[in-house]
Amino acid sequence: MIDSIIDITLLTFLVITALAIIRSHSLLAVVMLFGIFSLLSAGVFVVLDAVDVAFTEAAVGAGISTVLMLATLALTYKHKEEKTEKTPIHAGWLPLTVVLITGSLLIYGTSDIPAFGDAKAPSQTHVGPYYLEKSIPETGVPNVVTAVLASYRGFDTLGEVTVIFTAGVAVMLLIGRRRKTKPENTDSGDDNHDA
Amino acid sequence: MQFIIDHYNYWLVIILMMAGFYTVISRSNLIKKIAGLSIFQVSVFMLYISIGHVKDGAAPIIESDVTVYSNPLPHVLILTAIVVGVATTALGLALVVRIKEAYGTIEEDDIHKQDQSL
Amino acid sequence: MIESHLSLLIVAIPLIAAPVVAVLPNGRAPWLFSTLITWSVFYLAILQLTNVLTGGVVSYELGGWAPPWGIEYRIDSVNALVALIVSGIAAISLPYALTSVAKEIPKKQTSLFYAAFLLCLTGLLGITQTGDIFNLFVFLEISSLSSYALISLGKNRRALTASYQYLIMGTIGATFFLIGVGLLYSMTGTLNMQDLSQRLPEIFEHRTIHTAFAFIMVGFALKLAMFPLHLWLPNAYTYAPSIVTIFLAATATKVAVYVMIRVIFGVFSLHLIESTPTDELFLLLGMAGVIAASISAIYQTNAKRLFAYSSVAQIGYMVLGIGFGSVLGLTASFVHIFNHAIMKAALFMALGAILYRTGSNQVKDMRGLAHKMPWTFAAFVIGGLSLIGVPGTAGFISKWYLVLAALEQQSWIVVVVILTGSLLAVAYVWKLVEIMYFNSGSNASSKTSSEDIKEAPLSLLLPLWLLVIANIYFGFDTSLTVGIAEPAAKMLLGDKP
Amino acid sequence: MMHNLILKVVSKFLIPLIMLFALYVQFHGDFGPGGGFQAGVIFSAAFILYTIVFGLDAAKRIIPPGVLKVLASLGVLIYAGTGIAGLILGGNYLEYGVLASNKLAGQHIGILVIELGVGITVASVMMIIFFAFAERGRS
Amino acid sequence: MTAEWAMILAVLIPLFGALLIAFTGKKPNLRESMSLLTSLALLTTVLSLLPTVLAGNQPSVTLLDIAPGLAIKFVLEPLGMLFACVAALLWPINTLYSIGYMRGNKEQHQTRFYICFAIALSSTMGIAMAGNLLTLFICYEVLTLSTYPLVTHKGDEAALKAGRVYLGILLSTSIGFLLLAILWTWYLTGTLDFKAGGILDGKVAGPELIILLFLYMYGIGKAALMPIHRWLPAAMVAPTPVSALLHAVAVVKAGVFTVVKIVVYVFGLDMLKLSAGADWILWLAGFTIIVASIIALRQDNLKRRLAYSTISQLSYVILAIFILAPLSTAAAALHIAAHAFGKITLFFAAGSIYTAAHKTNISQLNGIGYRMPWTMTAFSIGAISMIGLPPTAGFLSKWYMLMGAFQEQQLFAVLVIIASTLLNAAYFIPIIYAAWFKQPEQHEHSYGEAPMAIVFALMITAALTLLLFFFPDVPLQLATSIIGGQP
Repeated sequence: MIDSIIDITLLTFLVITALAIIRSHSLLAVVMLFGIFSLLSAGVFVVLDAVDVAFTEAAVGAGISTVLMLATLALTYKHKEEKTEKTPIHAGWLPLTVVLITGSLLIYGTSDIPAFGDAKAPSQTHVGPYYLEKSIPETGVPNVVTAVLASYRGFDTLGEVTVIFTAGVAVMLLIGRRRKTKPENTDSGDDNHDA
Repeated sequence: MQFIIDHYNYWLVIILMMAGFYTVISRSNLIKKIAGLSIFQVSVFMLYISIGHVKDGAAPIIESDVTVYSNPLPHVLILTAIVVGVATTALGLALVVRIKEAYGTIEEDDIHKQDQSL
Repeated sequence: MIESHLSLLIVAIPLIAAPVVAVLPNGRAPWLFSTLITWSVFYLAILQLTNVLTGGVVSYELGGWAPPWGIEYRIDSVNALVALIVSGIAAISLPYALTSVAKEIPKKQTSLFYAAFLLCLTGLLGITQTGDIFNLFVFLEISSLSSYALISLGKNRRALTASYQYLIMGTIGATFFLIGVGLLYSMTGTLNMQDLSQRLPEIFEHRTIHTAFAFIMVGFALKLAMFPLHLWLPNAYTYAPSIVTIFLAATATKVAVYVMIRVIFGVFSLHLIESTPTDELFLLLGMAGVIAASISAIYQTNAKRLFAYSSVAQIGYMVLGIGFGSVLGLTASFVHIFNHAIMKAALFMALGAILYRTGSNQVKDMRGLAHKMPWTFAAFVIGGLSLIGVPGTAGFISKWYLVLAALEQQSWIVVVVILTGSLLAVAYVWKLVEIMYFNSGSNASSKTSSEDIKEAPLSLLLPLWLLVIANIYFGFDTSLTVGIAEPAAKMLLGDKP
Repeated sequence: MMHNLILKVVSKFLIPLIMLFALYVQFHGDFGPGGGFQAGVIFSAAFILYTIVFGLDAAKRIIPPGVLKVLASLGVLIYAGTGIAGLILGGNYLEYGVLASNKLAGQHIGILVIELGVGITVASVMMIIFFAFAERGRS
Repeated sequence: MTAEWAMILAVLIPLFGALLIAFTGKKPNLRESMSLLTSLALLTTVLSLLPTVLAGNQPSVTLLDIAPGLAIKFVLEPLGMLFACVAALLWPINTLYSIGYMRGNKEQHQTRFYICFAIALSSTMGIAMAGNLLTLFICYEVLTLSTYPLVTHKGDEAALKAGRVYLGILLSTSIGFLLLAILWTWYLTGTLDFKAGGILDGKVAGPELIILLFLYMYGIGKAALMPIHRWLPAAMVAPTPVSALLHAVAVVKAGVFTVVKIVVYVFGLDMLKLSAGADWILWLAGFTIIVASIIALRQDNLKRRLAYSTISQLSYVILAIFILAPLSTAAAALHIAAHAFGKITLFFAAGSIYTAAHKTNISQLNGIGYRMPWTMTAFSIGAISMIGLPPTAGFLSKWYMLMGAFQEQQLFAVLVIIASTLLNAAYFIPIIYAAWFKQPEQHEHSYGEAPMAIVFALMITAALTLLLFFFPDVPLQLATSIIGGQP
């Protein structure tokens, strides 16, 4: 019970933060709020017994991502100029409708999903329990998450490392060395944008 | 009432998702788009973790005196997904920096104007 | 040893090669190394296909853990064929790359460029090979991230915005896919496609399943630029470096189509499609895509963008094939996946050669090129004819099966749309052919009127012509395309006629 | 900021601790939360802190970007290589059981090694990215 | 050499010739002789096949199977033999003529010209010997594409426009209609092979039949049935040898040939006769004949008048075939040959006038007969054949047509033939009259006959037009054996 109360509180704070992010025009505030958002979600993960995830989210979301965003802000705005976003010119109703449709579809979709925390849900009875039982005898690793991550689904993790490596390569390609001469746009400049 | 207890978590998570999704597709500022994208993803992670949650379950680290654990699989998937997320964010931000250098702005509308005026 | 681990090696080899290439010194070494890699992968892919055709479905347990607990590679004739296409295109575009990249990519970046290229290949092959739906997501992201980087390397600054746009769209798509997978997991508790397909039927009525299906479909519709979610594609293809456009246009969208087919028929089933209005929707969007994209192709002033729109139209044909949900329809889709890969690769190679010589892909700058670059021009014409679907070319075979599938369903409107699409293709292909063929109005803008434009170098012409010949060859010998596609389609539909 | 003595002293004092913690997370992943990825992030965090306090050049003197690139590749290769080792020893790809005489020991070795690979790649890539952004900042 | 090999050679020789021409492109004399040699080689090959077919057997060869039941396949039956002979016979003559013409007018890109010409001939052979609809369709499209560079030979704005019309109509009709019709046929019958008595017999009826027939008739744009005839006048921008190719040797002939072939071997005369779903084409053909003739009447440009004459002459063939009588079918086949000889003569003459006297309009031809006696004699013969008077080939085919029409009591057809004959006379006689009996204007620059090659070529074709009248046995036998022997 106490869990779910904390859970609700955290989620409510998250919603507030998210709305604040949408509303605020100061990018600095947006980035800071984003950091808070990540920390809060890490909290949610803890409440939902996902300690590893919480740990990672805290380190990555609140840590790396936020730092990177701050760095980008520093790079894209001059030192003194106040970092605010412009309000988009195009009408806001289209995105809103898209979001509302998607959201309602999700609500509809989750309306007969197994109850939250239900121990008899298929997800808890099919593959999951196997790991809990077999982790120790088969891999000897008490932290089942590590066991699955590194061994049962080790190939996913290899993929994950490759993704990180790809990101490294990509960033080196993009902003790896000193600023080059501005790219010219002689060729194919005047294209019409009809779809 | 029971229905609400069973689903409130999903609903709140969905609201979060949509908040992020909305930020991505409605904003003009490239950095804020990225932030929205991350929020969208993190909320989806919460969806997974909620699916894996078992009532009064413990973190899936085997100990002698615990019987009920939460499902470890979603945790694993999300660990991977988080990494993918940060990778995307880094790449996106790098692109933003380059766009700023090339266009002198990071507002989508202004960029569009420049491309049209060519 | 090779034999038993074939399916894995096809992905592992480029994966391991990528970090090696990344640390190689800039210059020719990275190119040479990656060329060898892609060729060996291509060879393995051929081996794999023959194995599957003779020995039937191959299952490989990664980490030695039996599915559904471990990740499984599950190879049947369908993904064996797609793997062949992807690796084949990679193998043929790398020889082309040497010259083209040297011109379009700064020398300092070559090693990283080829690393990214190999990573993209790894991702696409991983998607193709895997039988685990979350593993699919991971490799999807590998291919996506690398292609964002590759596209952003275009000379024009708009390559950056194109890449950013693609990044946003692609990530949204991937996240939608993730949501769908999560919902599926919540209902079934498994991620293995085989396992899913067995556990899904009894819970088809659940709203959650329908929603999951919808999200996965939308996610991949974004990835394969299915009309009307195609807006990222034209910019991406137009401003990416030639070699990247060649590779992505020929492979990326194809793999996405494959995944869509796999998910629809391999994970869910025809039953779900027919119980929902999905098939009608696919036919509708397919037709809309063919017509709308073809028409906007006609009005493009940039040849690359023109063919980008044509790609969207061609994807429409594949979607139509899916929409029929019949053996003939799927056969048509598979055949077109293959044929479109070789024809689009050829066309973009021709454009790449022109860009190499004239420094422009603007239509107006191509006036009279036929007389300066006759071989490139000839290749271009044949590729264009294949795109139109003129008999004697691979494109004709695709059209043949598509129309047959439509006739089978007695859906005349689709027949009309397909043929109209061909006619529109005549319009936009011939628009270019004319301007290149007729020297009239020697007021041709600066670049091409200058006399110093020579025929493209052999290193560009050879791969180009190899593909052109393939286009003609597969217009007559369909034992590889149809011969594989038809049984594959039957298998996916559970021998449903 | 470069002349803020307290900061320097504190961080001089702090950074080793953070790195120690990183190592702990790296190798304690089997028993508690954590593992290669988190460790890598923390390790890089330590370095980022160092960079912020002592400046980019100082940081680069300790780990030149070239080295980072090699390390990033190395991590992936360690991981993928473990898989190949599995192949050579007659198992499937990434099948750790065959790495040692008995299955459990093999699993232990395997997990340890690949977690190391993860840690190295993550740490070095994070630093690469941060350096890239910082580098862009000057000039 | 077996008949099968001869058939394959008939397709390959022109292609090989094209290569030779390409390699010898730098030396005009060598190039032209190559082209001439190739054409003669082809002629001998085709003629070597004649006895086999006259003996009543139909050699067939399958090159490759594209898909189960879908093959690239050649079968040589009498009708195809006739067409092949006509084309192969006229090519050398046309080449001879081209040499004179292209040199006489100092045309550009002659190598390309001869290469495309050879490829066109190769695909024509393919059409003539096609064993199924697919093969025919492929060759049909190759013919269209290979003639495009010929039509746009001049490469100026006008040529570009003409090329657009030419390709636009031919390609879009063939892809939009013909391909669909073929696919439909495949879907209905599961085969595309040409079979005596038709493959669609009993497979299709009622409105479906009419739609299918429509698709075929308008899918074959080369038959220039109104209103999709516009490409033919448009293509007049091309040099005269090309016009000859289009009008006599290959293109339009391929069109009507395909029509006849499809009616006889895909639908089957009997089925069409029973299900009166084909009458509307009879009317359409009649309409085309009359209207085209009337338009021709009002053209002053000689080549344009000839072009419209061709349109009406083509519809003769369609009319004849859709009378659906054995006799008229034979007449249709015969008319393909007859018209070919006559029309090529006329175009050669027109070209010869243009080359020698640089005249293009009929109003300028007064008294030209004395300046260019050979040319104008040939012209007159051709014209008479067009009108259908003895002693020319045209009479023969028209005669059989009429008989067939009477046999079937197709009064409409009879009327159309008679009326059009008068119209033909109305637009040809004046030319002949002006040429021979009117006085030339004064103060006119003097000119004589056209170059030797040209005159020689057109004399041969004129002679052929006459010969066909006196010795009709071989073509007649071929024509009649299409519909099973009876006269």
